[in-house]
Amino acid sequence: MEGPATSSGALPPDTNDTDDLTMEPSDDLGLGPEVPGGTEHPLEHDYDVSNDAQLLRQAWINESLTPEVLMYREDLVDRIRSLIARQEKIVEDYEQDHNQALTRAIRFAEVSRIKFCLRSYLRKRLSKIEAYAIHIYMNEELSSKLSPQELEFAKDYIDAVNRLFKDSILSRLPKDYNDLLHQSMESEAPDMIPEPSLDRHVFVRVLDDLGDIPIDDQNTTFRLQEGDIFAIRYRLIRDFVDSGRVELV
Amino acid sequence: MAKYYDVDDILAEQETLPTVFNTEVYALGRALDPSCDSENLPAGSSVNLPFWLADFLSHRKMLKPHLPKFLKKRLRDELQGEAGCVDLRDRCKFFYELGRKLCTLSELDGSEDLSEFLLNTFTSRFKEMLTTSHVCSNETRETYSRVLTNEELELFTRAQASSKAFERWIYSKSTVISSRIKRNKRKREWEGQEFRFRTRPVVSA
Amino acid sequence: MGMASCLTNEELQFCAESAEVTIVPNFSTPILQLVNGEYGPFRAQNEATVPFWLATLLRKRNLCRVKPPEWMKSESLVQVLAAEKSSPNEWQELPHHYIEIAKLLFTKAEEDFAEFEMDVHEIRRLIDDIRLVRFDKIEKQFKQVTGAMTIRLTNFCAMELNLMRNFLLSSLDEYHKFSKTAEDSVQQRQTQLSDDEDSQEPQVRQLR
Amino acid sequence: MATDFARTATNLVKELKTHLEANDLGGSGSASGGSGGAVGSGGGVRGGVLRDPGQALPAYKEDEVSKSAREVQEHYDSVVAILGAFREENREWDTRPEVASSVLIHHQSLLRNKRLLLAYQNLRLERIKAFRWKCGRLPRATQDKLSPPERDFVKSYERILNSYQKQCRVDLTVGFFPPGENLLKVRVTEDLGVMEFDYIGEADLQVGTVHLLPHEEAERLIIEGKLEHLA
Repeated sequence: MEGPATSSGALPPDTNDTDDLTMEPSDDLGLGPEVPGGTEHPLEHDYDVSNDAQLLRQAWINESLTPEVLMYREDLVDRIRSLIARQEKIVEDYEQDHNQALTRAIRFAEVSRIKFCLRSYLRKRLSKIEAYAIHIYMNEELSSKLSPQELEFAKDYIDAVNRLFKDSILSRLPKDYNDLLHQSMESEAPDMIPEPSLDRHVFVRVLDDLGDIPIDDQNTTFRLQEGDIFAIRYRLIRDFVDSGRVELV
Repeated sequence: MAKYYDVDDILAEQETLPTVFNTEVYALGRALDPSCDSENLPAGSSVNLPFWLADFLSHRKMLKPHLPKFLKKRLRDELQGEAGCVDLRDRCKFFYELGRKLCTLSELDGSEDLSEFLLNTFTSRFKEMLTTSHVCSNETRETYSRVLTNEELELFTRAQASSKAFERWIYSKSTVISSRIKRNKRKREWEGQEFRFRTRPVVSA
Repeated sequence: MGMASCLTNEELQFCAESAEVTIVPNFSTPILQLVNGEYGPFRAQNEATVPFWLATLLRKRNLCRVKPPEWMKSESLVQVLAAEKSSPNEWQELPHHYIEIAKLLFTKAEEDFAEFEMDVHEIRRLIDDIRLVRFDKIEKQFKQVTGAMTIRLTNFCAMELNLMRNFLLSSLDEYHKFSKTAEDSVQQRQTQLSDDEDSQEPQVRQLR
Repeated sequence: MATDFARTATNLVKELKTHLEANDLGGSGSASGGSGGAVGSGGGVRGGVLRDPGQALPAYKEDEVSKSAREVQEHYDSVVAILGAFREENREWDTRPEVASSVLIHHQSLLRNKRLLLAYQNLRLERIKAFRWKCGRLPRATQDKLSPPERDFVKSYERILNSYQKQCRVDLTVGFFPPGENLLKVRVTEDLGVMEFDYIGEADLQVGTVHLLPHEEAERLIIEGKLEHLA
C-alpha cells in the first residue's frame, strides 16, 4: 500500500495490522439510543432521521430556516454533549498510539461534524433570540422554548441593549417619550417590540400524512401528504415543526 | 409595531404625498408651508407631507390625503401597457411598500383599486425579472438597478447572489475559507487585542 | 425584508456528506462503531456502506474505491433526462442531494468510475444536462406564480430549492403582503363607516 | 416643509445605511445567524473582502444626534407651551381643532424622531455585533468610532456571550464553516510563535511557513487574517 496521500498526518495502518481499525470494546462507547444505522436506508431516504447526529442536523436546519425560535431540544443536546466529550477523550487518548491513527482520524472527523452542527444550532438560536429578545421574554409560551442558559442570555441581552438605548438616545428625550417599549405615554400597549414575521414562506417536507389543512379564511384547504415538498407560509405549518411532522428543507 | 426598527419601513414612510388640511393649524404656518404668510396655517392649505405624518393626521380627519403623482391615473395607464421597462425607481424607491401603506389610508381618492393595480404591476414585472434574474449580462444588471423599486431590486439582487454562489460552489474543487478583512500591517491596529484562543501560545515569537 | 433564512451551498454539501455510499475497501476490520451508527465489518474487496464523509476520508488515504450509486449509471440518467424533457410539469425522483453527491464523487473519486465500468465524462455531461433542464423548467414554472399561494414542489432537490429560495420565497412573501393589504383595506373601509361619528373629534385627550 | 420636522434624524439613518451597504461584511441579518458567510450563498449580496476594516463602521455622529435631540426638545417645549397656555385660561385645548392639529403634529414628530434615532443606534448595534461574529473582536480603528455607551455595550456583550458559552461549555466563536477535512493547509501571514493545537499538538507558526492545522482552530486564525487557507 502507498503511503499517506493525505494531508491529515494520520498514517494509514499497515494492511497486515488491520485489527487496529477495531474500535475499543463496545461497552466503552456511549452511543445514543440504539437505532438501526442508516445502512438499511437507500440513498433516496438520506433525509430519514434515525439517530442523534441526524436529529441534531435536522434541528439545525429547521432552526436555520424558520423565522421564529423553535423548542429547545434539551435531551438531544445533552446526549450530543456527552457523546462529543467521550469521543474527544478517545481522540486525545490515542494521540501517541500510531496504530490507532486512522481510527483517531475517523473519530476526529465525525466529532468535528457533530460539533459544527451543535455550534451552528446554538448560534442560529442566539441570533433569533437577540432579534426578538423582548418579544420572547415577555411571552411565557415563547420563553418556555428557551434553555435556561438562553433565557438568561436573553435577559442579559435585553438589559445591555436597554442600557445602550437609554444612555445614547432615550436619556436625551423628554420624559413622556423616553420609554423603550412604548413610543410615548399615549401608547396603551407596548408598540415598539420587534417580532418575527410568521407569514414568511418556507420550504417544507411533509413527514407524515397531515390531511387537509386550511390555507386561508375562505375554507380553502390543501392536502399535505407524506414525502411532498411545499413552498408554504410558515404560519400554516408552524405547529407541525416542533412535533416533527414536517421538516424544513 | 413589529417593524419598529426596520429601516426600509422607516424610509418608505418618509415618502411624501399631497394633502389638503381640513383644519387650521396653530402656529405652524411657516413650518408646514414656507410660502404661508400667516402664523397659523389656514384650513384648505395644500401641503406635501411625509407618509408618517399624513397617515396620522388623516386618521384623525385633520387633512385629506391625495394620491402621489406617481400613482395618478396617467402613470397607471402607462404601466398597464409596458410595466416591465417603466422606471419606477425614479418615481418612488418604495413604490409597493408605500403603495400598500396608502391602501390603508381612509379618504384617499382612487385607493379602491390601488391594491389591485399594485399587484398587477408587481406580477408583470416579476415575470420579466424572473427571466433575467438568474442569468443576465452586466448591462442588464446596470439597467435594472436603475429602474427597479427597492423591493424589486432586493429580490433581483438576492436571485443574482444565489446564482453566483451556486456557480462558485459547483466550479470549486474545495472550499477555501477567507478572511473578510484585509489586514493593514503597517498600522498595527490589529495588534494587542486579547483574543481568547483555545489554542494556547507556548512560546511567544 | 427581514432576517435572511438560508443555508449556504457548503452547508448543503455538508448535509449531503451524511448520505451513504458503497465502497470497496482494500483492508479488513470488524465493525466500526461510531456515533452515527455501526459501519462494517469491512473485508478487503467486499462492498460496504459508509457515509460520504467517511468514504472521502478513506479514499484520500487510498484505503478504498468509491462505487458510484446505481442512479448514476448512464442508462438510468439517460432515462431521467428524457423524462425531464418530455414532461414540463413533472420532476423525476432523484436523491435529494443529487447535485452535491455528484460533485463530491467527481472531485474526490473521479478515477473510481472507470473501475466500475462507468464513463465519468458521459455521466458528468448527463448530470449537467439534467440539472440544466430542471433549472429551466423551474424558471418556467415559477412564471405561473401570480399571487400568494402554496406551491407543491415534490421531488425538487436540495440545491434546486436553495438556488430558488431567496427569490421565490421573498416573492411569495411580497405577494402575501399584497393580498393582506387588499383584505385590510376592505376591512378598514367597513369599520370606517361604523365609527365615522366618534372620530370627528381629534383623539388626543390623554396628551398632557 | 413638514419634512423638516425629522430631517436631521432621517439623514442620519440614510447616510448610515448607505455606508453600511457600501462596506458590506457579507451575509445579511445578524451575523451570529450562522456560517460566517465568507463563502456564503444566501444574503451575501455584495460580498467581497472588506478592504479597509476601519470603514466597517462609521464614527458615531454625536453632533447630529444631539441636534436631533434638541429638535425633539423644541417640539416638546411647543406642546408644553400650548397646553400650559390653555390650562392657564382654563379652556379645553382639544375642542379647538387648529390647536389640536398643531399638538398632534408636534407629538407625531417627536415619535418620528425617536424612531429614527433608535433605528440609527440599532443599525450600528447590529453592525458592531456582525463584525464581532465575522471578523473577531473590534480593531482599534473601529473602537475609536464607538460612542461611550456603545463601548459599554461591547463589554457587556462580550461578558454575556462568555457567560453563556461557559454555561453551555461550548465555544461559539469558532466553527463557522462546515468541516470538510480534518486538517487545513495554511500559510502563516503573521508570526504567531509556537502554538498548541488539538489533535496535532504543537506547531511553530513563523511567517511564510505552511502547516496542516485542525479545521476549527485554523479557521479562526484565517478569519482574523493571521493565516491564509491554501486550496
